[in-house]
Amino acid sequence: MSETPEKLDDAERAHLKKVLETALLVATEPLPVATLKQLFTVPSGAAVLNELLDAIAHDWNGRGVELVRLASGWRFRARLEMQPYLERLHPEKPPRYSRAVMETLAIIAYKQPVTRGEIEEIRGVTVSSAIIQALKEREWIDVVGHKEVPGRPELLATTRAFLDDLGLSGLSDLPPLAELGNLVLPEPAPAAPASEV
Amino acid sequence: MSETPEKLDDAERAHLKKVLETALLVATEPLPVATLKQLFTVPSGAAVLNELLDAIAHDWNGRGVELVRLASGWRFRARLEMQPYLERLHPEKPPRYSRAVMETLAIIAYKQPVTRGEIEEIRGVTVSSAIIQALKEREWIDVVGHKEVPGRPELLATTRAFLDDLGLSGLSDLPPLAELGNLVLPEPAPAAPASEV
Amino acid sequence: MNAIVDAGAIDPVAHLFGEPVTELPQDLYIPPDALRVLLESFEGPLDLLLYLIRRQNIDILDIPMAAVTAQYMQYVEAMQASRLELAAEYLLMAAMLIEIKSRLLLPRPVSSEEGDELDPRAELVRRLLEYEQIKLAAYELDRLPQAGRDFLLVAVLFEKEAVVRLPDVGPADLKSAWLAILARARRQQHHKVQLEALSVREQMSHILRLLAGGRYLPFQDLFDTTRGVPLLVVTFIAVLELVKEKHILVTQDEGYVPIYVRLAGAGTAREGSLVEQAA
Repeated sequence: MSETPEKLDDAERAHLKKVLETALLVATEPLPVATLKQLFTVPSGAAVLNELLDAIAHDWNGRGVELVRLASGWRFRARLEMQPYLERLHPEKPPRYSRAVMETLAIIAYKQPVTRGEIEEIRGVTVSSAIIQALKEREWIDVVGHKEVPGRPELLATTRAFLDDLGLSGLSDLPPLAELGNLVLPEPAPAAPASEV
Repeated sequence: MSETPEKLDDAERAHLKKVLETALLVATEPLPVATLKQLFTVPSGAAVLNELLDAIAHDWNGRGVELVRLASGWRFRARLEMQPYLERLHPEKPPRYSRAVMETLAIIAYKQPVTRGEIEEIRGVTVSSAIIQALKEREWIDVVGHKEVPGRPELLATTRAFLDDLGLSGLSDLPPLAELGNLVLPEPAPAAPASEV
Repeated sequence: MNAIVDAGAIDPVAHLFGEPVTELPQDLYIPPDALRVLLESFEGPLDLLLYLIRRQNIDILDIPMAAVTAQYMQYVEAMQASRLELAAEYLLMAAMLIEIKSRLLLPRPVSSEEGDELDPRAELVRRLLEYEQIKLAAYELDRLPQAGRDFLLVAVLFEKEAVVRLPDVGPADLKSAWLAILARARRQQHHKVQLEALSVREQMSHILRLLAGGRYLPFQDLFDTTRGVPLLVVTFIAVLELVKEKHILVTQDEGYVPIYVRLAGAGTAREGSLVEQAA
């Protein structure tokens, strides 16, 4: 509070901004103004520093990194729009659906419209609600009706988004089942009753 | 090598520079050009990228942070002159290695690959395990093989991290060894059985 | 020499490190108090020997063995009094110095085939020079700016967790999932997994979607006439299949009036859980 922004000449301003910017670029956590004050032996008021920080943030407009004021202080961070590029440098191993999810999805894809009971009958194990929920949230399956049997179970089918995400123009683009039939041998091990996502 | 810098228009250049700069600012280690290429789906030649990186480095002239080319790639770092300010935020003194550590490191750097026995021969004293361990933990040296002599001692060499941390782009950037002097025998016989460096 | 990290305190002796020792006073006398500090700062017998030679401004190629050995022994004795554990390597050097000196006193043997005389000091000189070279190199290395000590690295945040990655699935994954089901089904013979034309199933889902919400649709509205005869046939089969599975009702009040199609449950007790009409 000892100085006002007007007191700084251009060279002083430039110097303070340079030091502040550098400190924020090398910081591994947000820096509150109280900490940033310690950079300088000649004390600057919080108002002066905040004004300079706003100016630095403004300097970074249009660049891939932005200076933001968080609850715990100021920090530089990459803009969200840079994410697709940056992710290419660190390709994370994409998560995989469990076998239970994949089999459920395959049954819905090939046998639609199908009820949960029918899926269970084919898989030989119960299908957890979490699996159906996950596929619904992904918008890959939805309810296209109800089967007119006791309980009126949901009839599940795949969606257009499912086809789009898998790069298919229609269900007929799926690997044909008729050809698949001859490729398999009975599984040796009993099926695990796993039903988690 | 597929493109020449001239082919890029101003908007393309600005975009590529923005993405490159962002990737380097958020990187936690030096990024080689081969890695930076992966930022873009449209491939750019190494020559183009290097030219853009030089341009980015130039853009940062006069600021508190600089873009440098190290052994394992490009990276942003604070300029040396910023250190007095930054140290005020982190008053704890970073460790300074003892002469014993530095001499051991120098022997490994200049004579690599080298065994601990060979280091001891040059220094004339036993080299403590703690010194070797400290350098390994700093990831400045590692074991690159074993010498085929009794005991198969470890062959030690410096790492890329060592070069990076010292701001060097290669071993040839190390300060040159002082002239060893003319290893002639003191008085009459000229042919010394001395090993040369 | 056991310390990995220097305390950082700068005492005068530390200036030895890498700096020309010849700048020190020429006299040989070192006060005993200073000697203790001095010994702490030596990296070993080579270091001490090098110091003695440089300090006396002796040409390293012409070491007066008697004088140097005598001085060296003085230091070693002082060291033994205070830091015995350090002394072994120094004593070894002392032995070497005395050996060299004694060999110099003896008649010189002809040692190599060419008849060259080897000076016993040659190996010592080589080691001293090599050590001095490394000592200087270590000093130069230490003067290089070090990451973390002399400069800091830029570390801008990249909030990767902002976007949740969903698993990627391809047609091949569906295929292998289906193969797994099939393999199990073969083992459990009571399951009959039928192979049917997919396009019929697709149309069945499509028709159910069109009828979702309990709408009545004219029969002909189920058919997309723009996509060829095969699709019309498949759609018709799908309608028959849906009727057979009691999913839909197809009604016609009398002959030659429009046929209407609706969901089997529609119009009776419909819950609100039916999906809305989606495009």
